[in-house]
Amino acid sequence: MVCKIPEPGMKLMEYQGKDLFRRVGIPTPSGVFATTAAGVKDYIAGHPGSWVIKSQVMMGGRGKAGGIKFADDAAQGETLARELIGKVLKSIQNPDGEEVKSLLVEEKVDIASEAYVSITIDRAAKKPVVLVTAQGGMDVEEVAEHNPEAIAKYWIDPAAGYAPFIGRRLAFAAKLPEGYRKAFPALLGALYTLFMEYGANLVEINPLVLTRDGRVIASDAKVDLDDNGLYKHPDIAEWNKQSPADEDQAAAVAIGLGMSNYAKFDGTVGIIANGAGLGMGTMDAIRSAGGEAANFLDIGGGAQAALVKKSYNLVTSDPKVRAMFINIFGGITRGDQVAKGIVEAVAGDDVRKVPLVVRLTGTNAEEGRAILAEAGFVPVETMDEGAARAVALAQGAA
Amino acid sequence: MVCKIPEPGMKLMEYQGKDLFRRVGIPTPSGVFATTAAGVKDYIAGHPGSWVIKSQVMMGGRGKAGGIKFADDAAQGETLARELIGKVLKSIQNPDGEEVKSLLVEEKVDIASEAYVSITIDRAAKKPVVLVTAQGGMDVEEVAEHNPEAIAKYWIDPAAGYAPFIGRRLAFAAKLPEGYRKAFPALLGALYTLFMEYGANLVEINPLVLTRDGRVIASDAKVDLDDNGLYKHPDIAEWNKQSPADEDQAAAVAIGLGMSNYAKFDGTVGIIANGAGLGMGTMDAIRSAGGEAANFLDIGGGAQAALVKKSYNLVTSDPKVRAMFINIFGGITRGDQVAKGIVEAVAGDDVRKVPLVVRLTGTNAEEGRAILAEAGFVPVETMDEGAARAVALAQGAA
Amino acid sequence: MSIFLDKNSKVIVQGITGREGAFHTARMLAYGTKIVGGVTPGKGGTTIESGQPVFDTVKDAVDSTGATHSIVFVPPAAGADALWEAHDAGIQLAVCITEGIPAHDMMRVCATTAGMRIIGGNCPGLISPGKSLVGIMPGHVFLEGNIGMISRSGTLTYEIVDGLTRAGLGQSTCVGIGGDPIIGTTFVDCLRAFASDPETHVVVVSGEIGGSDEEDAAAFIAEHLPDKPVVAFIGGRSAPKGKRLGHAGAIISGNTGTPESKVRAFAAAGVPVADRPSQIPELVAARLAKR
Amino acid sequence: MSIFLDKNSKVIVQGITGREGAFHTARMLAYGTKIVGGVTPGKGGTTIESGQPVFDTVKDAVDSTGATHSIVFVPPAAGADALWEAHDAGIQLAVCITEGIPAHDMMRVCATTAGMRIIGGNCPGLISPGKSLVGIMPGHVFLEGNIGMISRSGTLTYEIVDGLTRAGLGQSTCVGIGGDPIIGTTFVDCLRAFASDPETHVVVVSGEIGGSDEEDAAAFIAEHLPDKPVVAFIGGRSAPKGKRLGHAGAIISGNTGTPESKVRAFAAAGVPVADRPSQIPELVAARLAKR
Repeated sequence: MVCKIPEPGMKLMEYQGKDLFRRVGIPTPSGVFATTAAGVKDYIAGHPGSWVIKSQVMMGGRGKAGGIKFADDAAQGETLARELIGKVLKSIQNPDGEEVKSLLVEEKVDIASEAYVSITIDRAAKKPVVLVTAQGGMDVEEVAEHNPEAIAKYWIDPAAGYAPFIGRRLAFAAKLPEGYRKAFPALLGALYTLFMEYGANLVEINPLVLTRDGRVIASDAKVDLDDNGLYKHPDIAEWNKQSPADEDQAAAVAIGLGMSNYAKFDGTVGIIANGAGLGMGTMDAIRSAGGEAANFLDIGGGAQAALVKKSYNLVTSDPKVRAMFINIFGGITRGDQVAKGIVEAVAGDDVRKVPLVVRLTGTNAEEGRAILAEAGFVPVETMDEGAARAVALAQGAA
Repeated sequence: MVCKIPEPGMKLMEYQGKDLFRRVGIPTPSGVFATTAAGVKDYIAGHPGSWVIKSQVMMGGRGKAGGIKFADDAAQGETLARELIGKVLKSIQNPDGEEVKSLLVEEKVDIASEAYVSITIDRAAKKPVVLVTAQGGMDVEEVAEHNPEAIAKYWIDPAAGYAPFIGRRLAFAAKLPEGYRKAFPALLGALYTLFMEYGANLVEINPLVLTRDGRVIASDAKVDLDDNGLYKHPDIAEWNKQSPADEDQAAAVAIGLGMSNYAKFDGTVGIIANGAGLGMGTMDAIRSAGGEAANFLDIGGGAQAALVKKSYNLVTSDPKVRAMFINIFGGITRGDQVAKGIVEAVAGDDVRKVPLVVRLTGTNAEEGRAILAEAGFVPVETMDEGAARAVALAQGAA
Repeated sequence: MSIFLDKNSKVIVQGITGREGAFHTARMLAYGTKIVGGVTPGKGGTTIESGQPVFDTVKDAVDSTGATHSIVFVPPAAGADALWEAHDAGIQLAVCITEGIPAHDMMRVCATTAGMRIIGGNCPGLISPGKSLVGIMPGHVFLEGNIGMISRSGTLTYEIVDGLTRAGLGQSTCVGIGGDPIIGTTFVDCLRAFASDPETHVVVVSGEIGGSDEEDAAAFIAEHLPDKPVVAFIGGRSAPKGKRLGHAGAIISGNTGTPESKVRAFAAAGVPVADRPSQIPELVAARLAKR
Repeated sequence: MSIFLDKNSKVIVQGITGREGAFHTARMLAYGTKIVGGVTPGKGGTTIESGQPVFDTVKDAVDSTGATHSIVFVPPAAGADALWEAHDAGIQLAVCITEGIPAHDMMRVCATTAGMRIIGGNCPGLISPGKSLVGIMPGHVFLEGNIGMISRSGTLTYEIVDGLTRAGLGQSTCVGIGGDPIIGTTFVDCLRAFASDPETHVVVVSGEIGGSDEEDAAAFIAEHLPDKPVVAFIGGRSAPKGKRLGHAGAIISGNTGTPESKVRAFAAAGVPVADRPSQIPELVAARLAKR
């Protein structure tokens, strides 16, 4: 879908990513996850020393936004935690801000060096690709822009899998300090295991810290999981249900759609289409006709009447929607089912009725058009025509 | 090596095999492992019902040998366990017998059907091969002989790994009763995981029981692990140290050889050679010369003097040995090291001295022959000559 | 001529007795596709209403029918397994309708099924109009002819083809390559096949924002298709710029996947890009006229 | 001519600064092998005493030297990794001296290194006498000539070759295929290569009891080597019959791996089998005389 380029996924918070790190044997700093200032206080009281208190948020740039603090005793920890919890962090990447709901308290390690390592999917190569650079702790995109030869890459053959030479080669190619070398091949192997076993779109450690006492530790954790693979790990799928990262995703899942089948935008024309491509094409057609889409909604293949009705209600629950364009080209989706759903949806008393334009063709279109005709709807012939009419209706209703 | 065709391995007892089964998720009967009659009594007392008491031995045919009993209460269990522990079971396969040291107490399941499944290495294909037949509970070799088409086979590509269709196809091809079908693909996948992760030469479930209440359970477990892969599983390697399955293996490992580098036979000529091939060739030469080898001992590649000395002592610890033929053709093994070992070995007061014939050629042979000459040995020129002389010495000494 | 599929291709249906499998089997048969059987484990030995035999395994089906093509209708969790089974049984081309097969399963499938062409997953399939349909496309929209079509999206394909057909521009083969992150056959694979098909005169490439397939296709066209006119469309050009997936994504390909970069790439390859699907027929007609 | 290896083959040594690696590198250089460098992670940028450069990775070594051949001296736990690294770097032939690589690692290696020939593991290597030695064989035993030699055992090879050389029967190439359960190159692979080498006039196959390689070799000879005389030896014929590995082993190949079955197979293929290594030279000479 359009809004989650390159592919939809479930982003994990740092503390969740580190949970997975520990499952596969990647060293992480010692510490505790806390949702209250008292929890932070108690932990530091029981474990005297210097601690880092890190806000658990999805946004980038949390350090610059003041989301990371340092505490040397329990009282200080409590004070800082109280400050952070409930605070809304804002950064350039995220001007709206994100509220801090939980914290990660971690040992303050003595840093000798910071590296960067990630594995992501190269769609074109159909392979996992590993990126490593000795310039950790900073934005890797900047490294890529100003110093591209500092980034070492390796495409792993999924048939052969990971072998330690890959880690060795990358460590040498990226000129990682010697202290990394012994630990790195096994650590990257564990990261690859996580990537494949848990179906990650991205696993990233930035920085991967070499401490002055010679340990190699994942100081941060960024993990984005392919939602198509989540069924293999019901415990992790549960994390997402508890705190959905994205309201649109949650709304889509709630009515039985895929989590990337719905997204809200700023326009006034509501859209329901079958297929992501037709959905995007419909948005384009709305813009060509001088309007703006209020949303993207793909009912997917083979949708039944009940889903169409729920989708109608979801789209119209956005008060910005002034008109609706339902654009169906039946393949695996059958026109009669869609028509039935439309009729049922609009028949209900509990729905907000907006001017509706329907375009229905393809598989079982005749049957569908008959059902619509019986309910008093006259479908349009083409997408361009439907888009134009929907834009006119939305603007007329404004 | 010669005595463990097709390859050397570490055989596990049933209860150990089932431990691995449980690690990968293969269902096994409920029960307990016991080394005392009291243990059996206590368990049955705590878990009333019908129980099978199975002697834990390596030999085949333990059922016919009286090693499996049934108990319906704790007192009966105790009596039977007392009978079994310490008993020496004898079968056609094992006329010398094997002492029962431990027992496995297991639920008596209500059997609807018995199948057979195994995975082993096909050396020629370089792939794991799966065998499945619906005729479980009996000797699969007999099935192979009398009813070969009842055995379904599949060679797994180690690059692609296991996929459920393999289990489905085998279940249909072997005509397993329908009750197996749902559980079988996942169960075979778990067995393949065990086979690859633990490096098994053989994993075999015979019988794989379908119970009347619809469960599919591994009623027996035969696991033979590649000793070359044991280093990956130190906990399992430890099992073997606690109770070595084979005295020759244990003796070889004790002096630092591979577990299949030494085997004792019935002849009178002791042999030390470098390389399994030359060792076998030397045995053949001894027989050609009219004698019989007392052993096979391969000191391996690159042997040092100390190992040669220990090997000498191991071979001569067999009182049958009347003469010794050391046959070295240096490649990675260096003649000077071997010569030094021979001289040191024979120089000790703590060794049994037997007439010794040495043949030494190849890498650093000149240096080696010089060392031997200095100590008063005159090496022979060829293997045939050495074999003939060693046989003559052994017979002369008889 | 056509690519990948002709009227003699023998096709089996994996999941033939399931809801979608049964529905589309009937439609494909009605279109004239040579469906020689299907697979549903446990239903081996039966037949479907129209008489085609059902087998327990793909191997049984291939051994009995000589099928070379397969179409897969199974749930996502069984998708990779179905493709491996097809490959193992000697199937040459498998169309994977299933949507949402985990990307990591598909990476492994693609790396271990050498010799079998996979179309999809999450695709509408393949049609050589007038000859054979292996997919879920509405056959009546298509018309036999000389336009090749490749599309990432299913329903957008129908939209575009509908326009072509109404304009009398028939199609040689239409391939829906699928919308999942990892797919078996790319634009470039299809372009390569069309390049050596003398009866395909113009090729329509219907892409989307995201990824770098379109840029790769443009580069391939510039280098290898000097004599085969191509027309393109990019869906989703009006979409607000989405959040990026972490940092690493864009660095690999050096490619942003934005509509601008795709339009630019096609323009550099001499490929006109339609603003709306409805413009495609005239662009195609113009290219045909120049031949 | 020779197979697999000639005087221009550029060779690198994986594990060049280790005890065995260093020792045999010196011996191979003394024999005349074109050793162009070696690999020891962390020692990149240094050179060994005789001046050859050491690299951190096989890729660096191949990129700098153009090496096509590699010889592997690493511990068993690192063996599979070394072979994968060689394959990944574009090495065409890797000789694996390492003994005791887990069989399951080797199965995976063999399944994922298409395009690279692996000799071994647990083998003495490869020699084309007078041209190049990539292995741990004692070079002085060998003589340049027209006898091809293939052997499962290392030291038995030297024994047999020693006899050939003393009888004035030189060798084109001798391949020690290795004694581990899973090896990269089999008797049949070598026989196929010798079949198309006009300067190999007779081939000696030195087998062992166990497995079915010898039977496979005999079948191949009968079918594909009508004009290339072969002489065989089977080691271990006097060994007491060993315990069998479970039940499944013998069922797969329908083959017992006994000396009798191997002798029978060779006899059926018209291949004389020597009773002792010392008989081989006369059998070879007789076959040469008949040419």
